[in-house]
Amino acid sequence: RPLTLYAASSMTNAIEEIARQYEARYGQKVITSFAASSSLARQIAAGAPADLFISANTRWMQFLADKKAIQPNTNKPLLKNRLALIRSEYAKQPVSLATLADQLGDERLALANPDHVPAGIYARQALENSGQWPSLAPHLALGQNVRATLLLVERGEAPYGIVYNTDARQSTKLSQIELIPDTLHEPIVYPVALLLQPLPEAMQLYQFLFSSEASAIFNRYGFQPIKANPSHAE
Amino acid sequence: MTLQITLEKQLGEINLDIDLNLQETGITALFGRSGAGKTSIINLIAGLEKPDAGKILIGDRVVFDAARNINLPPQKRQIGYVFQGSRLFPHYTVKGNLNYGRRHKDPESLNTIAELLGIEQLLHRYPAALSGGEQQRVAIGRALLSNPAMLLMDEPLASLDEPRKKELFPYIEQLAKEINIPIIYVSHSLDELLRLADQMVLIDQGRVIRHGEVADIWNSEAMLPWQPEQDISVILEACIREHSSRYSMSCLALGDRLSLWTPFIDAPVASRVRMRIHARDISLVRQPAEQSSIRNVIPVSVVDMTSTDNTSACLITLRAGQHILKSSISRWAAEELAIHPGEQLFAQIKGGSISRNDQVANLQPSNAFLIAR
Amino acid sequence: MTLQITLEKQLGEINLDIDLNLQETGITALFGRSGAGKTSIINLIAGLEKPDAGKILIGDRVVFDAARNINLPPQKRQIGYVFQGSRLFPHYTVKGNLNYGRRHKDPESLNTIAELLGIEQLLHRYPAALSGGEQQRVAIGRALLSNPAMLLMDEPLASLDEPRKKELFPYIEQLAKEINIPIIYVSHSLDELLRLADQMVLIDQGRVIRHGEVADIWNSEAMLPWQPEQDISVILEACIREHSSRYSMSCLALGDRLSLWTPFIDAPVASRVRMRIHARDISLVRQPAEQSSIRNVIPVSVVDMTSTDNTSACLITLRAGQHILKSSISRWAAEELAIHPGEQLFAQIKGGSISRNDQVANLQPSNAFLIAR
Amino acid sequence: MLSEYEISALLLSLKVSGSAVLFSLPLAILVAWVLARYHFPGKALLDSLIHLPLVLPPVVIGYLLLISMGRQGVIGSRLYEWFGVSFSFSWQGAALAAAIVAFPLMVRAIRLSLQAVDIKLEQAARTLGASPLKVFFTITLPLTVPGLLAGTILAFARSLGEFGATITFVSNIPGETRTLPLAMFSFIETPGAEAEAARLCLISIVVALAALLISEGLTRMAQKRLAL
Amino acid sequence: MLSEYEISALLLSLKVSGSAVLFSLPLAILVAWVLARYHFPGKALLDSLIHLPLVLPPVVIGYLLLISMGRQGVIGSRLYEWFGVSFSFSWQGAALAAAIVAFPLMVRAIRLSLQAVDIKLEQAARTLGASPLKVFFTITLPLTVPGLLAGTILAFARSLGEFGATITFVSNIPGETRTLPLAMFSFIETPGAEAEAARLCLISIVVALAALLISEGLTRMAQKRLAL
Ligand SMILES: Nc1ncnc2c1ncn2[C@@H]1O[C@H](COP(=O)(O)OP(=O)(O)OP(=O)(O)O)[C@@H](O)[C@H]1O
Ligand SMILES: Nc1ncnc2c1ncn2[C@@H]1O[C@H](COP(=O)(O)OP(=O)(O)OP(=O)(O)O)[C@@H](O)[C@H]1O
Ligand code: MOO
Ligand SMILES: [Mg+2]
Ligand SMILES: [Mg+2]
Repeated sequence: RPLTLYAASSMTNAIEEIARQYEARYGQKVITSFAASSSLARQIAAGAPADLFISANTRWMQFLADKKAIQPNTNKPLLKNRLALIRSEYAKQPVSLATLADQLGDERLALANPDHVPAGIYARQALENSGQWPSLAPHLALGQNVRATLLLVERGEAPYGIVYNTDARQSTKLSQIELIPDTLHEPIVYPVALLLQPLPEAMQLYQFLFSSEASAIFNRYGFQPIKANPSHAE
Repeated sequence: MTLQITLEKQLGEINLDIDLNLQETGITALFGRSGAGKTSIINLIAGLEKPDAGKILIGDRVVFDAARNINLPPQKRQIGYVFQGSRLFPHYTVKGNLNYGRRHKDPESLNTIAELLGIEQLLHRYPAALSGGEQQRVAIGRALLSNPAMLLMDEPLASLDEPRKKELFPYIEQLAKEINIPIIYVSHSLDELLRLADQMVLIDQGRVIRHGEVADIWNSEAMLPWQPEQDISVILEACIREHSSRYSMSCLALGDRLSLWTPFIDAPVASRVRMRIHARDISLVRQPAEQSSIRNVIPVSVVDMTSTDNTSACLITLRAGQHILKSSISRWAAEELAIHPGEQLFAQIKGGSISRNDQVANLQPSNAFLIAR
Repeated sequence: MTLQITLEKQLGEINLDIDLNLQETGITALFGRSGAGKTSIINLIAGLEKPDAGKILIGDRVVFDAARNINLPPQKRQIGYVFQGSRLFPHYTVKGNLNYGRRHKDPESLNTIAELLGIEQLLHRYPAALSGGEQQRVAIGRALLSNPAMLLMDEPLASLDEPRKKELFPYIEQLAKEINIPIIYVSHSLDELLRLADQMVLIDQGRVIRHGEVADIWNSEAMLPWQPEQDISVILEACIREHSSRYSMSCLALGDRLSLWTPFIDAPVASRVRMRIHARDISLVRQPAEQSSIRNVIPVSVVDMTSTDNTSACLITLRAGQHILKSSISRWAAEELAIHPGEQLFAQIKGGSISRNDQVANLQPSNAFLIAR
Repeated sequence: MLSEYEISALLLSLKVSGSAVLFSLPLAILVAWVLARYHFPGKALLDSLIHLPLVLPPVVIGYLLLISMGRQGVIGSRLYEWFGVSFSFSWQGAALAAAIVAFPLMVRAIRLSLQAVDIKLEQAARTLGASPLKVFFTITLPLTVPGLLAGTILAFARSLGEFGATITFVSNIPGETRTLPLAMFSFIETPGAEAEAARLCLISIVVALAALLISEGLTRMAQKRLAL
Repeated sequence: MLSEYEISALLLSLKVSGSAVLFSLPLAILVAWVLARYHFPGKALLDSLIHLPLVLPPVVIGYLLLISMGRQGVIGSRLYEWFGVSFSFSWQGAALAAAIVAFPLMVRAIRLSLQAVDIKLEQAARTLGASPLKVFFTITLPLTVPGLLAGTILAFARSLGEFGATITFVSNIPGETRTLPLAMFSFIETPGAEAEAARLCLISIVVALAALLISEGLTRMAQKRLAL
């Protein structure tokens, strides 16, 4: 049977490309399934037939580790990402994190839901650490995921938003993308892990994810691959 | 009030082609077989259907004119319509139904009509809690209270069973007496026709066959198809000469010295009544029997006689004064008595055989009476 | 085949409490007012409703017994049921409907029944394309073809208009003649009763009032409420003495030397027929008129006379041979003739006034004839 | 018993679903009427269009709403310019999304009920002098009440459960657009918050059951009244 | 004209929705029958329970399905143990999700239609010797055809659009569970892929329209045949 890779939906494009590369290289089919990290994690806990899982945050990976649904020693950070403050085409004034609260006025700041969406959780940390959270909190529009949040800004519903840099870079409808200093929040880490009973070839794909070929692709989509030595993961 | 109708309409295979000019008040019966087009005609008058061509005038109001592209909607035609089923509104009380078509909801006219129709006790019930006959009376009241210039009734009794019909009959008779707007009454019941109608229009295959006084049309050959052999009858119209209160009988004047005794008719002397006499109820004798229970023995002359070979009956047309009578006797008797046209005989008409049912509406515009029952 | 019914059932306000023992083949009429419980009784027999208590035996099969907790479902009772509306299955053709209840679908019996009912031409149509009368004939055929041990018919003609009724009548008469299973026929029409039934059961308020021969019950006072004053009649059962082919008449033997001439009856000499004679069609004389069109002048003795004050009529009960007749004459005539009980008179009965409609089913088990029309 | 958070979500859900149903009812009646009574070219197409919200995933509907009715949307921008009306991030937007998603169910139920109204009663009313409008409001509509109730409750239930279109169109704003399903979603997405999600789920179910039972009762009353 | 990807999603959607409808039809008929013909204590509750999938957000339904019918689920594990049947992450699971979400719509339409069948015809069939089962299959069911068609098509349309329960229950696996809405979602999630999403949206609409039009035609045929 082919390999099955579950990945957070914010990685769709990059993972698809890497899967195709892998197929070409090793002649083995890879099935990819994209959904919210939460859905995927719950499905894996319920016995989903996946071999590898890439989560958009460490929380859901930890959830699986607690349930003993992954091989703990294969749980490695794969990528890092950055947050970006974005401005809609429809918003005239350039914006910066420092002046965000003032510039917002009656408008709303689009944010992924900080209750559960990783991007939202990181964004809240950044805003708290920059001291703006209290004044911004009543002016938020919360998306169910990063993509929905980006959409709100793209359509001009909200003039500004905070999303992953990777998503922001793929959009053509933004007039400004300003990276938020990664000192303001925990590192944004995408961990990967093998599940309990993967196909033998799963390790090969696991290692391929850390290869320079894959890194190049990740880079192209704005992710920052973490150079770890996957061979340690036995 | 006149009603002028010139209409054409294709109804499935039947082509309705009507040219009618009703000058009359009172009840005009539309009579004809099932499928003749009766309902269609009154639907066209009411505006519920649209003619293909033609013109409809009610009084001097043009309600439809194909040439001038006039087609008043039903609610502008001021026509009351009592449908075959009662079509009461199930979500209104009787009172609500009665009030539906009224502009001025004064209580007097409501009470008058409710009394006329015997529905005073029912005003606060819902239609579902009424019997079929009560429903139909409410429907009539509802139509009347909408203050129509003309009333259309489409077999208002047809959906009712026999006892229910009997119950409703008097109300309609009463109605015709007290309401003075023209009524068009659709029916294919001979009984209703005789008791209610002043004028009649005979419809067949979408065309008007006859139109005129009920008695004239009844006694014409156009009505023969509706009168089975054993049911042939004539309609007499005559004035009441005297009453015998002792025997509960009344005497009709058929001619100067010709009288016909009938069960008591509750109408003043001199009023004109209509009466149906079945051919089978008239027997013929050369000499009156001396002591007979038959009250009416009238000298008549034979006008005509017809018989068909494979039946036992022979139909004799007789003249009594200005009136025509018909007698159905056996061929055997006809031969034995050697009856021939021109001959003078005596007709025996059983007084009791003129049933109350056969005494029908007064024809005078005065609307002076109606048989009580 | 016998049918024994002992039943109790509460129906709204009416308590159905029936104890019936039908021994007969032929048609038994259940007769009574609307709401008397007729439909309920046959629904209980068919198993469509469940009695509160009691027992039903068809032949020797117990189909219901409250005490022994037996309650056969309708499909096990082998009872054919013709409903008031035809209840044809709209998604089957006529043939499909006819075949629905058959186990052995042999074409012969289908064709026989289809011919009997005149529906051979309709086999491939759907019910929606049939007239009301045709639908009802198919429904009858369908019930017959399910090979029932007994046939129930609930006012099979009631939903039809007059011409449709006329069309269906002969088929049902034919049926009673050719099918030899017992038929229970619900009706509140006097006409149907007279023409079709051998036995009758009079139901009122959920109880059996009378049960027996049609003629016996008809002539009893139990039937008076159904006979309006002008419609009082007696039923005679008599044998045919001779025919006159020349005059298309038949002679009935009322007694040794007593004869009654009627329009031709299409049945062999000596067969027994039933005949309805209206009281209004009998007049009385002391001496027969010499030259009269009335064929039947019969010596009678006065048995009884009744009259009410506010009507003109007087009802005289007469004896002619073993037969009882009734005559309705005016009070005036009765007084003038000074009629009193015990007296000998002559009754004049117009031959032509005994309409064909009034000559009804043969009563002999031989089922030898039925009036053709 | 209920936390403030739950009460807020519940009240909002009731407001959103209630308005969705109330405001779409007149249009649903109109559309159902047209479909029930008239034949015209393109009728099948209109009928199908009305069913579209049933066929499309709610997220797509939310997306389409955003494009058309959003602040920069084709229609939404005009509405804002001309009338100052904006659905953005407001409970009205949530109601709009709910109304659209529930619309086909509402129309279908009302249409069936309208088709069952006896046209003969309407004709009778016309001959009694009633204008078509009076006929509609005094005869047709009252006789459609059972269908209206059924359609309304069906639509209400569907609105209560609406999630995808709402969150996509008007996002998740506490007190403004965070209805029961959106609150539920947040908990489901949070590891270990199953209990809170279950509580909200239960609240939803109780509300829906209550609504269904009430409508059953009302329908039975209406039918009894009409003796149908 | 259509890409391989689109064709695969389309065929899968048809397979999933088709099976969902076909397999839930008998149960829907049974439930509709019980609701239409019997009165029993708790009937209102059963009726309400059947409406639940309408009220709950699909994501919640998917979550409940995962918990109960997943391979580790209360019911799912038994099913797998005893019959070797598993809904997990297979198109059968997607069909199950679709069936559950569409069930209330199907039951409602069939129930209405069953209520309209004249019990007198069934009585007539009984007196002709037909067992209750024969009556049901030869009289009741054929006369319910218009309602069955309506219910089926409504359920099919709803199944076609099902997203939340599916992705939560059986994930988003190409060729196995990635139906049209899930494929659409993937594109919507991908920045700049609006055109592809729109194409899929159009395909969905065309399929649904076709299904609706076909059912209209069939219904009209059935009604004509029955002369209703
Ligand atoms: N809309 C229509 N389309 C086609 N045929 C029609 C239409 N309306 C009526 N007809 C036909 O026209 C004829 C006349 O119908 P109508 O109802 O006027 O008859 P009627 O005289 O009232 O009969 P009845 O006494 O049975 O009520 C019938 O043959 C009927 O089938
Ligand atoms: N299920 C029932 N519940 C309550 N009352 C009933 C029920 N069925 C019949 N009845 C009542 O029982 C009485 C007898 O009804 P049934 O239908 O047997 O009368 P019927 O003699 O057939 O009358 P018709 O000649 O009008 O057909 C009526 O008063 C009716 O209202
Ligand atoms: O892909 Mo995520 O887990 O919704 O940001
Ligand atoms: Mg008519
Ligand atoms: Mg009955």
